[in-house]
Amino acid sequence: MPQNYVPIFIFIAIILILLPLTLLAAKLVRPENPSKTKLMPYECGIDPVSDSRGRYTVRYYIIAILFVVFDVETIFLFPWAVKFKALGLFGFVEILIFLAILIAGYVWVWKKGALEWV
Amino acid sequence: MPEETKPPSQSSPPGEVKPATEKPAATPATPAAKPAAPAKPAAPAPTPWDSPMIAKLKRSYGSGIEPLTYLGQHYMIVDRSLIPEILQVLRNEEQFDYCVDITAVHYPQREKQFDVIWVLYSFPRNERIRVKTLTKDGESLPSSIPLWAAANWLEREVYDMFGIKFDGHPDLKRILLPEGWKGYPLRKDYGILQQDNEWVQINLGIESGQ
Amino acid sequence: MPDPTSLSPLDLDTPDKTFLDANELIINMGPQHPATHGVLRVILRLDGEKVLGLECVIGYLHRGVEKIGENRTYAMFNPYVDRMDYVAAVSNGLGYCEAVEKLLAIEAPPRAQHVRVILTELNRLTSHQLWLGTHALDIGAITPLFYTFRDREEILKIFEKYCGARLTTHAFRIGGLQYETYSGFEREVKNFLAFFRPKIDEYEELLTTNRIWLERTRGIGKISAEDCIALGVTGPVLRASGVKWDLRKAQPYANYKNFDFEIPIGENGDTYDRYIVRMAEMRQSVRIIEQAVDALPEGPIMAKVPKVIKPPVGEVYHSIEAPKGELGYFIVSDGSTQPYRVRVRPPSFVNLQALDTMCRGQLVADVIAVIGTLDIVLGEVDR
Amino acid sequence: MDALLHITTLHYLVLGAALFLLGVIGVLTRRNVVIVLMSIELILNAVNLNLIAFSRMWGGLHGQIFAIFVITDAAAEAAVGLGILIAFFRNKETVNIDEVNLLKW
Amino acid sequence: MHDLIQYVQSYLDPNVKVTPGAAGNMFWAFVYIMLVFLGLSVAVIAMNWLERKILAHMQVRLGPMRVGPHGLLQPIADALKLLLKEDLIPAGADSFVFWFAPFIVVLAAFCVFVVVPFGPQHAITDMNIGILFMLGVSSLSVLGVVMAGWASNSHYPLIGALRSSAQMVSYEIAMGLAVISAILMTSLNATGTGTLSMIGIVEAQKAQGEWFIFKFFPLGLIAFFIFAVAMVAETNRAPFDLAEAESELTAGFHTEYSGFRWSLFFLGEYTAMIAVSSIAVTLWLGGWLRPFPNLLNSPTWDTLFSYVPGATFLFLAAICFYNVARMPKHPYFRIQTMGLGAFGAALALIGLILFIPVVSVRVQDIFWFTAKVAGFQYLYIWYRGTFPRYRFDQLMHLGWKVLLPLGLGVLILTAGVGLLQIKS
Amino acid sequence: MTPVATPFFFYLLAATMLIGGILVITCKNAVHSALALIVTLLAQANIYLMLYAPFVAGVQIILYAGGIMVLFLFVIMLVNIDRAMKERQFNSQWWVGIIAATALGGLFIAVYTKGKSIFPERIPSIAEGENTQRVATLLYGQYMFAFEIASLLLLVAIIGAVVMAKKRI
Repeated sequence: MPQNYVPIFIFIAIILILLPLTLLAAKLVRPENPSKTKLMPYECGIDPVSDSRGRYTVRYYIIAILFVVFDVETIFLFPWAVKFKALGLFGFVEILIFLAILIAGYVWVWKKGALEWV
Repeated sequence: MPEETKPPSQSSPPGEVKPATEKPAATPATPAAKPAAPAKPAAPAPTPWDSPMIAKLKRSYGSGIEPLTYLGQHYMIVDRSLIPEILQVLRNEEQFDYCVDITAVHYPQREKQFDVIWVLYSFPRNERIRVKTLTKDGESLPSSIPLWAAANWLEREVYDMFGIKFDGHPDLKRILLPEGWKGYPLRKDYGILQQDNEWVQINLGIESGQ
Repeated sequence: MPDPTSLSPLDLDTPDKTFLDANELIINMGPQHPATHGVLRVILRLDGEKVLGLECVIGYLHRGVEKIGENRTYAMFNPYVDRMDYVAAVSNGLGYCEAVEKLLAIEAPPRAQHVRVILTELNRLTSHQLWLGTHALDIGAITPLFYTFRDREEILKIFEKYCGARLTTHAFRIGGLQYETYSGFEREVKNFLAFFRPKIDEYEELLTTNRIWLERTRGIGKISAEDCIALGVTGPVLRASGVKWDLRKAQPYANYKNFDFEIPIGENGDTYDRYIVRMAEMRQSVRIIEQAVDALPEGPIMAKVPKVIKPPVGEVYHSIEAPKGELGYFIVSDGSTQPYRVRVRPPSFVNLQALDTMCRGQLVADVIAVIGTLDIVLGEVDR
Repeated sequence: MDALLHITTLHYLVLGAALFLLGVIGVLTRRNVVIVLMSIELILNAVNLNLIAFSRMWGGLHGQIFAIFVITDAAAEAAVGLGILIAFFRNKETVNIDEVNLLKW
Repeated sequence: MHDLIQYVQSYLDPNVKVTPGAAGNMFWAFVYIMLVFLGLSVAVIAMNWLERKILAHMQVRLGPMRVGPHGLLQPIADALKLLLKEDLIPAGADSFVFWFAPFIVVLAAFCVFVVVPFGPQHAITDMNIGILFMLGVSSLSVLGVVMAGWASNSHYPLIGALRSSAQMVSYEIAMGLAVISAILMTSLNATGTGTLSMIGIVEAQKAQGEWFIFKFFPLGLIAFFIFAVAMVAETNRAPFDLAEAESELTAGFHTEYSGFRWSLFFLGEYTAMIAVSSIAVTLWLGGWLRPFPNLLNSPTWDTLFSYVPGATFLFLAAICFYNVARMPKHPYFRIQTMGLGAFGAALALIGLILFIPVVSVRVQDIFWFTAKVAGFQYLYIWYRGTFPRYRFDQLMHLGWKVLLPLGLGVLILTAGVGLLQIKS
Repeated sequence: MTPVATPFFFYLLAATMLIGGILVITCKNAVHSALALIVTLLAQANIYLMLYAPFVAGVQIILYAGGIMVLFLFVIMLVNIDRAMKERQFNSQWWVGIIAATALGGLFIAVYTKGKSIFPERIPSIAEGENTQRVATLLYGQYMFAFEIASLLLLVAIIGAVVMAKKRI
């Protein structure tokens, strides 16, 4: 491992040791007497009607897709930005084409109303 | 019977209470208040009310309506059978576009036990009237939701408190009291103490909460 | 007028059936929820975040006020009415006292009327302040709450000095007032008005032109004047829809006809207009109080009322313009010392009925804003 | 022992192969489509690992460029694959791959 | 042992201008890690207290006053309370994921600080992909949020989790675009090669003689503005605090969390706030550079600015002493008065130490960096005191339809202007 | 930039990856699988760091762990996995799969034992500090067309995914 990345591991290791330790310390001092009512999920004072998992709107998924695609786009822009001056006009045009294609997709998505929340 | 109909006092043994608690609504109990006697015309009495509108209504419905004024407030007692038509006319032709309130009063001694009262207001005329009708226990009235959307909850409350049913109401169920409540509390013969005691016995497992 | 069939209840038994088509979701909000202003329970049927319909479940605070009224004498029931809309207790008392006075065919003396107007309008200010604070809090602005509470305190101090209570004041008696005003009452009220006038600007400065506030309230929870009238909605909500109707002007009671004030109205009937209307109402209230204090007449504070109040047989309906809308009392007397029937026509109860109409097609977050803008008090809804 | 302590390209390749096999097993045996898709991600990652290892071995960066394109591809594949899965789930209300037996639904 | 001494010495040499990580100096890396932990804990505790106090004073109230003088010990009391609170895992919850989710959030928020440059050599490590690492690691907290919401097995947390994760990912794009336009500016130098390293970015600002917020005015400012909005949204703070919109979804994704486990989310949130502020400071506000490094660059100004850290602490101490004088003289308040006095004395001592030239030269970078970050923290509190909350669709609208096109536009314009500059 | 403790980190990360991979394909609960996959991906990012490919490592963290896995988690939340958990986990042809995988594994072993000699044992030194910059030069120079086509791929992905997921389009 190149040496300047090693501190990351030290860092993570310290957190992964410290956090469970504090949780353990908390476990030693805190009271623990759960009851059925206490363990019930919060539903504004009413007994929960149904299992909560798995019936949410698909719009969240569309947001996630758009995010992933545009994330890829930003990732591609990073090396260009770093090399911006050296790549010069040629690189700029290249990026413009790249962005133009993606912006076409963005406009299509906008037009189709996938960006509308409701 | 009279012993059972009395609201149980603190000392009354549970055994005596039981039969009453089974049907609290049906027992013709004597309420704490004095019986409503329509007697003693002491001070100002209602005077007949006359206006162009009343004249028009009188022409169509004749003796079915009895318009009166009391303390400057107008109201009309309408025959039960004329209620749907009268309300319709008031709403559509006489511009009473705002249903202020729907309520009822219980007179257990009468044969027609309930007064049902519509308080109406007209924005264009700036006039407030009351429409009153007498109805028997168990008899249902037409719902006025098609005329005034506001009637929805008001009718539900009347049903909740008096047990008067409204035909054509889309969702006639209790509104303020929980589903499955026994009896209709604003009836004069409603035994609140029996009800309370029963609840205490069932839910707390003790003889009496009083 | 809304289609009556659209008010049909939600079919709560079959949530699964609809899941695949439209991602319908039933969400229960309340009774223990920070934004339902007490113990209102709202069952929302959602498509994603869009409200398809909702059903209010009320009654968690039901205390049977009307039944209590039947078992108390007229004077004994007076303190109970304060407990309905505890935010505007003075208005409740005014309505009740005036209704019984009407039944007795008496009238409170002018000085009493003036003090009543002053206190009622002060109470309207407290009610609107509380509304503003909680409404803004619902929309996420936490600071106005503290500003309004700071200023509300000054009014409550006046109440406390006058009748010893801050919230459930029991300030009025049938036939007039129990207490003469304390010395310095006029001065203190005037001082308060001078202090309060810039405060309204301060509230408005935080919100009225705030971009986020505008986005959150403009066009939200719209209700047309026709729908308002059909649903019996009154008060600022009705006025925000453009209906210039205020009982203080339409059917004046308690000396209001002698005061000069305007009825602020809105145009669009949305949450923002209701906000603007209430803010303007606060300014009008300040105006009324000022006139009333300036013209406070000398004289008795109690009309001739028998020791034992026994109204003649008959029934009367009297209503006043409470901060939330038309507050009506329907009292039936059988000639005894106790009312045979007391019916309260609470503005919040009837206004709450419009929630479904106002929320359809809006988002979940708007339901909160709309509940806030309706300015309901569950104590009054459930009685 | 020295072979174990001296990390060479082969070590990375073996790791990649193991990961690839895990992915293949997942794709071929699991019924849950979501997990099948995740196994495909494992396979892609195994490939990436090889590419990077070779890139390091030859001292060029072409392997890294390929890895970036593979990751791009993985993003596109996940987006469309999961989109199909959602459409499928909406119609069949299941995520079992055994039920995917119609071209049109 | 000798090695250790050498290790220690190697870094104390004032000529060393490299971070311990890059130098391979694991001892000093460890010391720095510990210092970062300590500093972050103090910062979070201070944030907790300051947020309440500042918010309270904005809202015409006093805030905590009971625990310690002016509530100074309130955060500690809170921590104790949370430690002693019952910690429930709701029935039906996925206990492993429930247990693990807060870790992800805390880890993601903390790991960012591995590359935060407090000074030219005051960073745990410097890496070639610094900003990429920061963005990547901070985006991992989305996973923790989603998992916390899912594991709770309850409606409100799940909706809260979906909402806040959708919000976080939406603003990440705009954030990335704004970052790229800053990176682009770093490449406008003699070699034509920019950098992703955090230290390199600040050095580039130093070399180009202006903070990137002022570069290509107003393009740098707009990019900074986009980032500043996105970072508030990213950390789920007002006016974008939908995730924990109290009035709508009670507490969002951590509704079911209680006790110490909940406090981990709290810790993560505040650390993330500091982390994104650090990114903003590094990219646009010149990192550790003191104000006007180029306009006022005579040695006199240098010495003058080197007094500012000490003076600041002395000023804080003076506030403390003033309040000691204002404390009620009743014996009941004696301990509180003494405590406040001691706190002031400690601040004054720190201030005096900071006046020593040797110390001040080494520390003033850290001071300026921290001061800039603290300014952002104040903004966070101010937003919370002023703004109503956005609605979810408005938030999405802002992210996808306003900030994203704006970010793209700014990026392309910056590139265009940069090209013109190269040509001329 | 000198490497330190390479075998230790390699075995640590390799073990993490393999355990993660095994958990991905064996967990009943898809969320647990996703969690395991995230751990695998992060460990792999660190392996990229070891191989002096920091830019790819960054891409791996941002895109894979922070992007694609969020997508997976969202989908898991949208589809009801509780039922899938109660059902049989492996399909009816699982033994075919195992056999195929074993055969493939055998093939790999054969290739590696045979081809060990063709791998040169040299460790070239790449200036790690210039990694991103060099990637940029290659990406926008030699791989220009691939780069532009990648944007087309993304365009297709957006359109395809939105069409698939959105019902009323």
